[in-house]
Formats: sequence, C-alpha cells, structure tokens
Amino acid sequence: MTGYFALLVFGLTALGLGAGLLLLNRLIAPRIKDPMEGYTYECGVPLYDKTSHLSLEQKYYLLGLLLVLFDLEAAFVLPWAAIFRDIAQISPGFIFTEMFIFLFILILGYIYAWKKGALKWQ
Amino acid sequence: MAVKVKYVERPQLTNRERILFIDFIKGMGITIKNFFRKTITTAYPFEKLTPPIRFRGTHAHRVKDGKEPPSFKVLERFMDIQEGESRCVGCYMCQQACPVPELFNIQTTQTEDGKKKVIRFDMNLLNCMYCGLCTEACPVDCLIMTDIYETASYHRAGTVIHMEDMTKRAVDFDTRRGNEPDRIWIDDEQRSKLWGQIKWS
Amino acid sequence: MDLLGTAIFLAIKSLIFIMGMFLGAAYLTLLERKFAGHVQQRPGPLHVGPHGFLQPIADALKVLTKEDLVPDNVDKVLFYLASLMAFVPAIMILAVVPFGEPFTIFGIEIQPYISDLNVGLLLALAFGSISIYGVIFAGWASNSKYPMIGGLRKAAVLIGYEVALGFALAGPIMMAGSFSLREIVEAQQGMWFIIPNILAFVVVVFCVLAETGRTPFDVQEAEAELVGGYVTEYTGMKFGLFPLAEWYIATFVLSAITVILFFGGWQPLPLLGWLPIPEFLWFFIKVFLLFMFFLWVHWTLPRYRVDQITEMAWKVMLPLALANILIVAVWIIIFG
Amino acid sequence: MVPYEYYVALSGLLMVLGLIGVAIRRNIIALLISTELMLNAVNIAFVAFDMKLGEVAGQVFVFFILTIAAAEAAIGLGLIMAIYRLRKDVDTETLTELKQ
Amino acid sequence: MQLWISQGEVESIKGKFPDILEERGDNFTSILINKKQLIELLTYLKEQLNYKMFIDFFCIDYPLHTPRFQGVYLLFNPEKKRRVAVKCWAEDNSLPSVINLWKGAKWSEREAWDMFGVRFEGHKNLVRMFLWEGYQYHPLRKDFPLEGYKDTYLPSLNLKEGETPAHNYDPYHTPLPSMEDLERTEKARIKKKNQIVLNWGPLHPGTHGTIWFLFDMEGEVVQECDIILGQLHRGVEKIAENITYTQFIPYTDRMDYISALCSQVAYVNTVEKLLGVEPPEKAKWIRTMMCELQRINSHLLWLGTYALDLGALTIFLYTFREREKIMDIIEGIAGIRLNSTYIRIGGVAKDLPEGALDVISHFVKDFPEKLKEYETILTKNRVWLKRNVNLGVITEEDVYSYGLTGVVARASGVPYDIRAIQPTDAYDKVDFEIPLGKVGDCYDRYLVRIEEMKQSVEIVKQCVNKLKDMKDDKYISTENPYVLPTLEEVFNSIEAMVKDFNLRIYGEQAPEGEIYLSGENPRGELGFYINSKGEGKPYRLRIRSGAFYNLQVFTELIKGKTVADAVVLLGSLDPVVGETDR
Amino acid sequence: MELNATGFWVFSSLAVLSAIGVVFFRNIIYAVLSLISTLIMVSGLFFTMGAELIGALQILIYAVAIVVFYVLVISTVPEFKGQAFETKYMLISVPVGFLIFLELAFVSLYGAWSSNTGIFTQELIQQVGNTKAVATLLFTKYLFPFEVASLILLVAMIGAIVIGRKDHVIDEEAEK
Amino acid sequence: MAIKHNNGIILTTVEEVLSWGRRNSLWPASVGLACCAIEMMHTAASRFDTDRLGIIFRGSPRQSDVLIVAGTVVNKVAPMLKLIYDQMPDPKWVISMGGCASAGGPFPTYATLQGVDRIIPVDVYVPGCPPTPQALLWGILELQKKIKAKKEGKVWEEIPIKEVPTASQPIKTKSPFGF
Ligand code: SF4
Ligand code: SF4
Ligand code: SF4
Repeated sequence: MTGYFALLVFGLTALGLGAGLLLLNRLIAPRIKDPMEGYTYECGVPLYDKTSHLSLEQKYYLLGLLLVLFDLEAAFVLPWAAIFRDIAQISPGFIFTEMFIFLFILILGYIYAWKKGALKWQ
Repeated sequence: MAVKVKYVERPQLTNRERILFIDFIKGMGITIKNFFRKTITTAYPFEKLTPPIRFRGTHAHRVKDGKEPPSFKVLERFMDIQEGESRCVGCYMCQQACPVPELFNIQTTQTEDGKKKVIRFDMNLLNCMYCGLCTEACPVDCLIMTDIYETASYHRAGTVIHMEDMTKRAVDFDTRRGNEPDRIWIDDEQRSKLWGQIKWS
Repeated sequence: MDLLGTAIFLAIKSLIFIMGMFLGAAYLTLLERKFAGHVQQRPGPLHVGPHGFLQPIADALKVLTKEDLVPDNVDKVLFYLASLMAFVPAIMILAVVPFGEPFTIFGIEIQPYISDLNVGLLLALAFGSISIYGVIFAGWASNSKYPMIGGLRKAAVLIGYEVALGFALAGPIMMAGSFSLREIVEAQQGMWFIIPNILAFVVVVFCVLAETGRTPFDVQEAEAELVGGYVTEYTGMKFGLFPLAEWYIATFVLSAITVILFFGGWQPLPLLGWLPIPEFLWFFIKVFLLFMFFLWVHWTLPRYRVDQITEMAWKVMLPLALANILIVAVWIIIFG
Repeated sequence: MVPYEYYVALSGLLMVLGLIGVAIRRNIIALLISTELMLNAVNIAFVAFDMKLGEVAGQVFVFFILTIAAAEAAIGLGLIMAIYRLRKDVDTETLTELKQ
Repeated sequence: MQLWISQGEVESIKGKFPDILEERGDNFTSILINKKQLIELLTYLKEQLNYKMFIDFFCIDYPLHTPRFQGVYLLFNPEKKRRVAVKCWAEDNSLPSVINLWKGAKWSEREAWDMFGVRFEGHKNLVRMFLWEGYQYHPLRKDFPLEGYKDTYLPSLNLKEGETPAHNYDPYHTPLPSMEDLERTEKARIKKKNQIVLNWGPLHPGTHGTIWFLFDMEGEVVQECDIILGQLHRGVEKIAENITYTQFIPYTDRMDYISALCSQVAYVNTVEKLLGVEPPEKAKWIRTMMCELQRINSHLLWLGTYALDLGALTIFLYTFREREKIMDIIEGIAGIRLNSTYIRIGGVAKDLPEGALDVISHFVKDFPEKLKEYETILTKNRVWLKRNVNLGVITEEDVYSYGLTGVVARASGVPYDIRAIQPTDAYDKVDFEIPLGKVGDCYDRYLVRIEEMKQSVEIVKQCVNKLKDMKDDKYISTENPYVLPTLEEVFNSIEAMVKDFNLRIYGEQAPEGEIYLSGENPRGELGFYINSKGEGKPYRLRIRSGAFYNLQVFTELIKGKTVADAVVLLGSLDPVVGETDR
Repeated sequence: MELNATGFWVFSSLAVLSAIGVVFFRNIIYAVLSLISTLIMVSGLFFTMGAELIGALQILIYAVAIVVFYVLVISTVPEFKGQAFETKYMLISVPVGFLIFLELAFVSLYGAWSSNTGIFTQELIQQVGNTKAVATLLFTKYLFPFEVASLILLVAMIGAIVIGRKDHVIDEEAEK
Repeated sequence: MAIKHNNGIILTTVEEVLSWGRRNSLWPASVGLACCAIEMMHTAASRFDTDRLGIIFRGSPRQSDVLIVAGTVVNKVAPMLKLIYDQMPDPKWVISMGGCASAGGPFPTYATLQGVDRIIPVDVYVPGCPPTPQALLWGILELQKKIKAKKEGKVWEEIPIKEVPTASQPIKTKSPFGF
C-alpha cells in the first residue's frame, strides 16, 4: 500500500511543483498590455472565420472506436500474459488456445475494420 | 548543339531494404559520419571571417595621399583639397550612378579663390543596396567600398555616414589591406574550416 | 501522525526525484542541442558558460520571466490545466521506474525508486496515455486553428501507438510473468528479453518516437505546417512545460522503461560485468545510449504525414505486436 | 480497514448522481457520460463485495463491465455520428427528439 | 535562331483575319487585332497553329492614345519552338478574359486589373492581385508617381520630437491598409463553404516567403484554396521605368534573390540584344559558369528547405554548408554574398580574381560527394517516398495551360528549357543533358532538380576548363558605345570619362523597339519584355516570372489534399516571393 | 489501516464532488474533465481496496481510452446550444435513484452474494498477489464469459462501424 | 519587470541574473520576408550558428523574445507585422535587419513601408543589403548590450555606441558566464 501512497504523494508533489511554476511565472513576469496581444495567432493576419473547432469528423470517431476496442483487448491480453508462464507449465495448450481464440475473434473484427477502410485515416 | 534529354530514374525500395531498415540505417550512417567531422563554425565575436578584398561593405573616401590616378590630377586644379583630406571633387557622379540617388547628400561651396570644396557628403546607408555602381562611377578613385560591415546602430541617424568617418575608414582600409593582391580571398584558418585544403595553382 | 511523517518523507524524496528530473531534463536539452549541433558540423551552445553549460539555466530563467499571456478567446481554466495535464502524467511515469535494487549506505537502506508496484508497467502505460489529454485540451482550449489541428493530430498519433504499445508489452510480461518492473529486470538474469522479443522492441521504439513526438512522427508541431502545433498560443512557463514534458522527460522515462523491458535494466552490459560500476550507473549508461539513439533518429529522418502514421500504427505495428505475442508464447512453451 | 458498507454507500451515491445526470441532461453526450458514472458505481460495489468476501470474482466482473462500457460508448457515439450525418448538425432539439 | 512566328503562318492568319496588323522585328513579332476578334484569333492560334503554351499577358499604358491600354499576349508553340505576341487595344478599358483558353491567364489578368485598372469580361473573380481591396490607385499607370501619394502622417516611433534622422527622411507616408482592409481582401478571394477557413501564411515558416494561402478546409483536407500575393510587392516594374538600364541591374537581384546571378544574366542579355552589344567571349563563359553555380546554389536552398518542410532537419544545414561555399565563391568574385550585382551590360563587372578557378574546381570536385550524401539520406528513404510519390501530378496539358516552365514543366516530361531553345552566352558551346521526369509528381521534381545539379556541375567543369585558357582576355567590351568604361579607363583617359558621364547621366539611349527575351532561371523561364522609346530608360519593362506562373497550379494541386501535403506541393513548386510579387 | 481509511475519505469525497461536476457542469468539456477526475478517484478507491489490477486498468481503459473517445467526439462537435438542463426530471430522478440506492444497500447488507465463493481464498490471494489471482480466475473459471466478451467487442466494432461510417467515403476505399 | 526598481542589493542581483538569462536566450521569431531572410537563415546555419549564443528560431511569436524583421516590409504586410509584434509576450525586442526593414532600403516606392520603425519600435538597426551573417550577429550583440544597459536603468541614448570607423578585432577573452 505504501507504494501507492508514495505514488500519490509523488503525483501531488509534481502537480504542486508544476502549478507553482505557473504561479511563479504569473507573479514575476512583466505584464504590459499591447493593443492586440490577445488576438488569436494565425500567421499575423485577420481571422477569416473565428470558429476554430472542427465539426464532427468521422475519422476521429473511428479512431476513438478503435482505441477503445483494442485497448480493451489489450486489457485482456496483459493479465493473460502475466500468468502465461505459470499456467503454461501446467497446461500450455489450454492457455494458448484460449487466448488465441479470443484474439482470433478480434482479429476478425480487425480484418473487418481494415476491409471497410476504417483503419485508413483520411 | 543538339538538345539531349534524359529521363530520370525512379528508384524503388526493395523488400529486403524495407524489412531491414537499410534506408534508415544508411541515412543515419551519414549523420553520424558528420558527427565526427570537424565543425565548420566561425565563433563570430571571438573569431572573424576576413571578408575578401572585393567585399562591398561600408563606403569610404580615399584621401589625397599622392597615389591618386591621373584623372584626379586633372580635376584637382578646380578643387581646394589638402593633403589627408577626402579626394572627392564633388562631381556628383556617384549620385548620378546610384539607383537610389536620394541617399546621397552632397554639398559643395566655392572658396574665396574660386575653388570648389565639398563640405558635406552624407550617405544614408539604410537606403543603399551595396551594388557598387557609385564606386564604379567615381572618376577619381575616391569613393570605395571597404570591408567593414559592423555598422549596427541603435537609431537611424547612426547609420548615416559622414565624410570624416569615411576618410578614416579608407585610411584604415588601405593600411590594412591596401597591398593585398586581387585574390579571391585570404586562405586563412577560418576559411579552411569550411573548405579544407584547396590546391592553389 | 505516522502517516504525516511518511508523507513528508515521501514528499521530500519525490521532490528530490522531480528536481533531479528537472535538472536532468534541462541538461538533456543541452545534450540534444549539442548533439544536433555536432551532427550538423556546428558546436551548439558554446558561449553561455563554459561550452554552453549555463545555457539551460538561462533558457529556464528566460522562460520563467516571460509575460504570461492569455489570448482573448481561450478557455482560461483549460488553457492552464492543459499544460499541467501534459506535464504531470509524463513525470508520474518516473515514479514507477526503479533505478536499481535497494542498497545500503552507512546502514541506511536507500530505495532508488519512488514505488515498486505490482502493476507498475500497467500504470506506466496508463500515465503515458493520460498525457494525451494535455495535448487535446491544449489544442481545444487555445481556440485557434493551428493548435486545434496540431492537438488532434498528436492525439491521433498517440492513440494509434498506444494500442500497439499495449500489445508489444505483452511479450516481456509473458517472459517475466509479472507487471512489476523490478521483477522484469530480475527475470532477465540469464538473457535479455530482446532475444525473442525483437519485434516488440521494434514496435516499442516506434511507439516511443511517436509518443514523444520525434521525427519521423513529429507531426504535431511540424513547424513548416502548423507553426508551433498545439503550443502555438502558449507563452512563458505554460509553454515551457510542454516541450520539457514531451521531448525530454517523456523520452527519458520511456527510454528507461524500454531499457528495463528489453535490455536487462541495471544489469551490466555483457562481458563488462567485471567493471567496478554501480548498478544504477549501468542503467543510466543504457538509458543514455538509447536516448542518443532517439536523438540520432530525430535529427536524420524526414517526417511522415499524420494519416500515414496512424495507418502504419494500425496496419504494421499492431500486427507486429500480435505476431510477437505468438512468437513469445511458442518460445516459452518450447524453452520453458 | 474501511467497512465495505461505506464503499457500497459511495457506490449508491454515484449511482444516484449518474441517474440524475441521465434524467436532467439534455445533451446526448452528457447523457452517455452520466451512464458511465453509473457503471462506475457498479464497479465499486463489485470490488467492495470482493473485499468483504475475500474473493476476486467481483473483480473479474469489472472486466466485463469495462467491456460493456466500451461497447456502449462505441454504439452511443456511433448513434451521434449517424444523427449528425442525417441532420448535418448536432442540435439540442435533434437530440432531445431522440431521447423522447 | 529564329524564335518568332514564321511569315507563312502569319499569312495563313491573314487569310482568316484580314484586318490584323503585323509588326515584325528581330526580337519581337506581334499581331495587332481588334477586341472583337481577339478570342477568335487566340483560339485559332491555340488550336490550329498549335501555339498552345501560354507565356505571358501584360498591359502597356499609352496615356495619350485612346483607347489608353494595350494588352499583349505571348504564346509559344512547343513543337516548332516559336513565339508569337498578340496585341489588342483595350477599348472601354476592358478586354475579354482568356481564362477559358488558358488557365494560366487568371492571375496575369488580375494583375493587369490591379496595376492598370483594365477590366476583363468573363473573369470569375477579378480582385486585386498585389495590393489590397480598398486601394484606390492603379500604380503602373504612367500618371501615378513612383513614390505614391504620401498623405499619411507616420513618423518613426524611435524619434524624439522634432528630430530628423537623415536628410531623406519624410514623416509622411503612403497609406497603409487597416485590418479591415485586409479582412476584406481575404473575403473577396474565397467564399467559406466548408468547416473552417485557415490562413496559411504569410508570416509562416513553411510558406517560403510571404505567400498568403487561404484554405477552405473540411477537417484537415483542403477543399478550396486561393492565394493572396503582394506581400512582397515592391513595385519593381515601376522602378524600372524610372531608372536607367544599368541601374536596374541590382533590382533584378532582389527579385529572385536566391538566383540573383541568373536573373542578372537574363536581364542583361535582353538589354544587350536590344542595344546590340556583344559581350566578349570570356564574359560569356564567366556568366555561364556563375549562372550554373547560382543554379546549384538555388537548388540547394530548395533542397534544404524542402527537406526542412518534410522534417529532415539536418539536410537543411548540410545544404547550407555547401551553399556557404558557393556564397564564398560569389563573394570573392563579385563582392557580395547574395545580391551580387556582378553582371554588367557588355560583360561582367570585374575579371575573375586570382585563385577563383582553383576554388571553383575544388568545389565541383567536392560537391558530387556531398550530393550523394543527401541522396543517401533522402532518395530511397521510405518516409521520403511516402510523402512524395504520386503527389501533385502535373500533366502535360496543365503545363501548357498554366504556362508552367522550368523544373515543373520538365518533371512532367516537357523538354522546355530556354538554355536549349534559345541559347544565350555559352550555353550553345557546353555539353549538358536536360533531365526529364515521366510522372510529373513531387518525387519527379525532386529527382529532376537533383539531376540538374549534377548537370550544372558538369557545365561548371567545362567552363572552368575553358576559362583556364582565357586568362588575359577582355571581360567587358568597353569599345561599344553603350558599355560603361572600366575604372582604369576612366582614370586614364578623358574620353572614357566623358563617355562614363554621359552614360551615367542620360542612360543607355536604346533604339526604339520592343524585345522579349528570357533566361532559364532555376525557377522557370524568367522573361523580360522591354519597350523602348529611345530614351535612357525603358518605357515599359515587364518581367515574366517563372514562379508567378508555376505557383498558380498550386490551387489546383492542393484540392483534396491535407495541409501536410501543402508544404510538399509548395516546396516542389519552389516559388520565390520576390519574383512572384516583383 | 489508517492509510486506507484516509485514502477512502479523500478519494470518495473527491469522487463525489467530481461526479457532481459531471452532472451539473453546463460546459460539456468540463463535465468530461470531471469525469476523468471521478474515474481516477474511483481507481484510487480500488487501490485502497487492494484491487490493483482493476485499479490500473480503470485508468488505462476507462480514464484514457473511453474518455478519450468522448473527448475526441466532443472536441470535434460544434458547441451545443440551448438549455443544458431539464430540471423537471430532477424531481423524478431523485426518488428513483434513492430507491435504487436502498435496494443496493439491502442486497449488500443481507449478503446476497455470500453464496458465491470462488476457488480463491483470502490466503491464496495474499500469496499469489491480486493480479495473478484475478487473471487466473478470469482465464479459468470465467473462461466462457471471457470469450463472449470478445464476441461483444467484435459485434460492437462491426455495429459501430456500420452505424458511424460515412458510406460513400469508406466504400470507395473498400473497392480499391 | 514586476519587481520595482530598488536599490537593494538583492533585487539588483536578481535583476542582473534575470537580465543575464534574457540576453543569453534570445529566441527570435522567424519572420522572413525577403532576401535578408536568406542571410538570416545562413546566420542560423552551421557556418555562423546562432545556437552558440543561445539563439534558436521559433515559429510562433508567442514564444519568442526578439523579432528580427528580415526583409522588405511592404505596406500590405505592415499591419500583420504589427499584429505579430503585439502578440509577442513581453519583454520583447526588435531588430530591423537590412535597409528595407530599417528605412525602405532601395525601394522608395508606393508599395514599401519606409522603415519598420514607423509601426513598431526598433531596438537595433542593422544596415546592409543584405547584412552578412556577421553583421547580423554584431547587431544581436549590440542588442545584448542594450538589454544589459537597461538592467542598469539606462535608456538607449546613454549606451555608448561603438562607432565603427575602422574594423574591429575579434574578442580575445571569453567571459565564463556568457554575454
Ligand atoms: S552602393 Fe549602390 S545603392 Fe549604395 S550608394 Fe552606391 S550606387 Fe547607391
Ligand atoms: S563620384 Fe567620387 S568625386 Fe564625384 S562626388 Fe562622388 S565621391 Fe566625390
Ligand atoms: S535590404 Fe536588401 S537584401 Fe534585405 S530585403 Fe531589402 S533588398 Fe533584400
């Protein structure tokens, strides 16, 4: 448990330090107002249109989708990997086939995504 | 001469190269090779590149020192120029030749004995493009361009050069480099950093 | 009050680690500039201090005293938060990286790490991917087009390579049978894990390059395209945290993890075990070499286009990582 | 050791909050996010029971909940995509139409 | 070499269009036609007589004539290698637009509108080219003064009250645009149809100078693009009308500042042809050599920045290392590293200094090795291939329609090289090959440029060999009345001094006439059209810049590509703003 | 253990606070930020309960993958207009939520789960470590649900791609 | 500086350290406009290597300290340049490189801005067309001197200007702390 506590303390220290630096910057840096200093930078020209947030794009949706699904898959694979050695000594065939059935099913999905062009990021 | 055309080859990446990352490795080989080469840098304020003799830097006025060309001897008769003063005869040829004539401000007066004297010769170097046309036009070998380039200034007026500065510069330039042959550059240490050993004929 | 005492002790230790990392990162900038310089036949920082030794200090001072400018259209909270979100997770990885076995000096046991966890590797992976928020939010909060595009680009790259990284890590985990980084190092007594895991190593190298935004994957701040990428609108220290976190801390820490996973951590180099070099120095030597390797790649190669990168992640790296799992599984079954 | 009931209580609280979110938010993404909150509450409960029973089965179920959460997010956001494509904008009205 | 339309062809045109007026000269042949038949004639020239390549279009202002403006179209027949000029008076200040015949006319018509106020019927978006919307004048008109109208009080911020920093300081200034003006300029170019409109440039590291792109984007994909030029419009053509022929030489440097010597040579050749000056043999060889050195220099800069744009940071510094060497050579010979005003009418400014040939031969011996290094890093690199291959394919049709020249044309397989078509200087005596591409994509342009550097090295070698035997020849033909005497002559003889005075003050009084001549710049055909009315200054000097026309095709190529491709495409077209904007 | 208790109180209060944030932040991006915070806090709770593997995966999968998915979609959606809340539902939701809460409490208090014991005893878990225990259970006893999970993921992927794709774009590529 | 001028030794030392940091880490915004930009690039390249002095070019004005205006500023660019200048965070400096930027150079025409100091305050003028890399470096060194002088509470008029009627010699001794 102390390990996690140390992690927590470490995280808080890092956060504090980062925030402290930002604060320090804010405190000691000069603040001289220039007329246009808040103008959004776009190569120094007047903005054509003010919107900068892109509207919904399929590619990001597909990307997020793939991330979620494959990360989940990884979440299953990693514990499996951790016990692989132990169980492989008892019944290698079992643990092996088990995971590869799982992977096989997901590779089907992978192939489907590939075929449908979802991996191609336009 | 007949026109010869040649179609360029488009190299392909073979599979073997692709799998073994040959292309990356070769490229990285080049960079590491350069890593072990000597640096070519001239550490500027501590080391300086000597400009070649033909370098066109800040303008200067040669002074009357007995080495004038024949044309000066002719024109000198109308002028009031002492030894050690600028050779300028106020002929305005430099201004005429210059693509940006506004940058000159030349004023002459008549002295009592009817001779002409240049009392003002200002050049605003901010408008100059160092093309050298003015020096080529000067008929008395007065206006020259020196190897001085460190002319940065905090205000505009600091970049306008006057006759006194210009004569000083020319004297300095001639003493330092007057006797140099018309050579492409001095083959000193700084140049050989970049060039290595050159076979001079 | 026991708790408070531990907390204070830990905080001091963390502070030492973080400060060390800060200083290290600052001097890594110098290292990079020197290396880049010499690759390009120039000396790099030279005059600020002997051989440019004070350059990072000057830069840090300068960045710290730059005006803290917040443009008009930004989401202020997020704008500040994003730089923290990029920085904190990157340095958090440091907390799970062991730099050696615990050792005793003058009767005091010293642990050269913050925490040795059973799930250390997973947490490292998790922290590595949390920094994605810093990138996306920096782009989003800036409310400007270049940062927005840069942030989303970087996010796309990170996403692609995170998945591949997850699968690539399975190989060493299988060999060691544990998520604990210390146990992984200990399991490499006889043979480094690079041997059967060569594919995973390739994948991990690419992933580290991608996550730290070095060529050929530095799409997010491709100067020629996006000016400064997602940091375009950032000034002063807010800006300073980004490259510090991304280019130096993350590269360093991820190199360390790569060394732990594939090159036997703090075990001496083969045939050089007789040298009187302490463990953690071995570790640093290896990390240094790997870091230099990344720099070397960075200063040689051109960069991919972002869609090519993501495509490569999915179509090349992921299959490679999966193949690695297969190979390692077979290897373990055959060789035990 | 913290009694496990505390954890269950917390789980319940999160559940309620999630439910409130589902009920009052008009924004379909916020709706999905609130659902995630509820799923988390369940996770906490599972692990808490595990702690009580000295078991790990509950934690295994968390895996499956993660799976479900992922699938839910995938499909839910997929629906948003679909709506967006049909309507060419993600307007509140459009979204409430779907909700009702 | 006869480069203008043949008598026979003119006769055949006369058969169809009886009321044309032919003006035939040694260096310029034009057909004057009335406005109604203009399109018909141009179509006939394009389709029947195969004058399908668009070279240039420009206007000339005759304030005393009605109609006041005359438009001149320059066309080229790539098979027979002949040019023709078509002139037409702009009645009611307007001309029919030819963008349906040649897409390349779009910008030059805009330019004519901007500079002269001539309207074009049928032009889809006739907006200001170089100046901004809301600017009131048309500067190239004869009645517009060079310095403009100084009506804004805009003193230097660094001055204290009442101080004058220099004799030529004027606190009054020509009007500056406001932010609103610029915004209007933007909005006049392009209508927002997709998600966002991104301003790319002008003050951007990737745009190779100050080109201002407007990308109408869907995500990261550019759907529509327009380019705003004029961020470096300095009024060079207007300056030319106010100074003598010699004085204009330094300005040609500053147009295409990366290949200054090539521009000088192209300009000086034109003026020499006009004046009938023949430079001495040695000067020709020196010019050829310097031109090719400059071409290597320019291509090196291109390679460096191109690689930098594509992320290969180190190549940039390697190429700059080699560039430093060439700069050293140029500095040693001409005196200035970049904008070396070295070429003069009738020869070159100074003889080669001692040791110059040694240094150059050292360089050409050394350089191919270095080039090989760059190629090792780049040519077969998978990243490089991925970014370049099959991107931005330009077809032969496009080449003719847009008037693309230089490497861009050659990479598409069009062997259009002025050095071969109309050799000037010593190009007809040296041996070289013209590299051509087959596909016309960015990769081909890269390969062609690399190959061109190798060819240039060969040419330089031949020049060095030749020049070794010409040690003591004259480098400038000062015996010609139009050529300025050298300093030594001035110092030593009164006649030379008087000649010098005359030429400096009154300029080279060129005979009346017109001329169009071009040189092969690293960026394409750099043509000079000079209209002389017998004064010391040109009446109208038109610069046909290669980069200006090459850049036009960018808007077409970028469609459906991402911003990341934009840098590649732009880099492979290699524009220099000084030349596009003049 | 004092550490656990402190951890619980800190994490739980922060989790609830951020959960409130999730529900009541008008700006969707702040709601998501709070969600991240909640998830991390919940993960901290898992750690206090000794569920290491789940705690780590909670961050890896939940706080990163799933939320990134949301963030990606949100940050590319034009801002939502209009009223963010419908307070009238508040009245209904609170009692319903409370009911569910009661039910949960009931179930837990009466140990409805006690019958379901697995192959692991507390000592065994201590011995092999939480990670391996969970993993072993997952890949032995719950083998079947595990394989079903893969099917769920497959179906989710196919479904999501079918729903979310833009037909003309993807089909063009499929033809290639 | 937010810290007020004070004769206390500590503050002076702090200011000196800060000023040292600033002048040894001048990051220019890479605003290349015309021919001079090429020479600016050469200054950054291997032969002269500004990185030696801690000078690295940044793409975005938000992260740069000094604006090197390299090239012809035409009227149309002037408002943009002003915007870029405004967008830079303080403290900031401007070097006007080349004749064109400083005073219109050889283009006294309708289209060119006759000196960038008409829209933004300039700290150092570097004449030349284009100034050689060494001239630019000299300009940068002058700027460093100016920053140093400012720390001492002077204004630029009081800084001794080194008139260079003659060529200068290389600096012999290096300070261990940089400039
Ligand atoms: S160098 Fe050229 S621009 Fe300068 S003063 Fe002389 S002629 Fe005029
Ligand atoms: S040309 Fe020479 S002599 Fe005549 S005014 Fe100019 S500097 Fe003086
Ligand atoms: S000062 Fe000279 S080199 Fe610099 S931009 Fe102006 S014309 Fe070009």
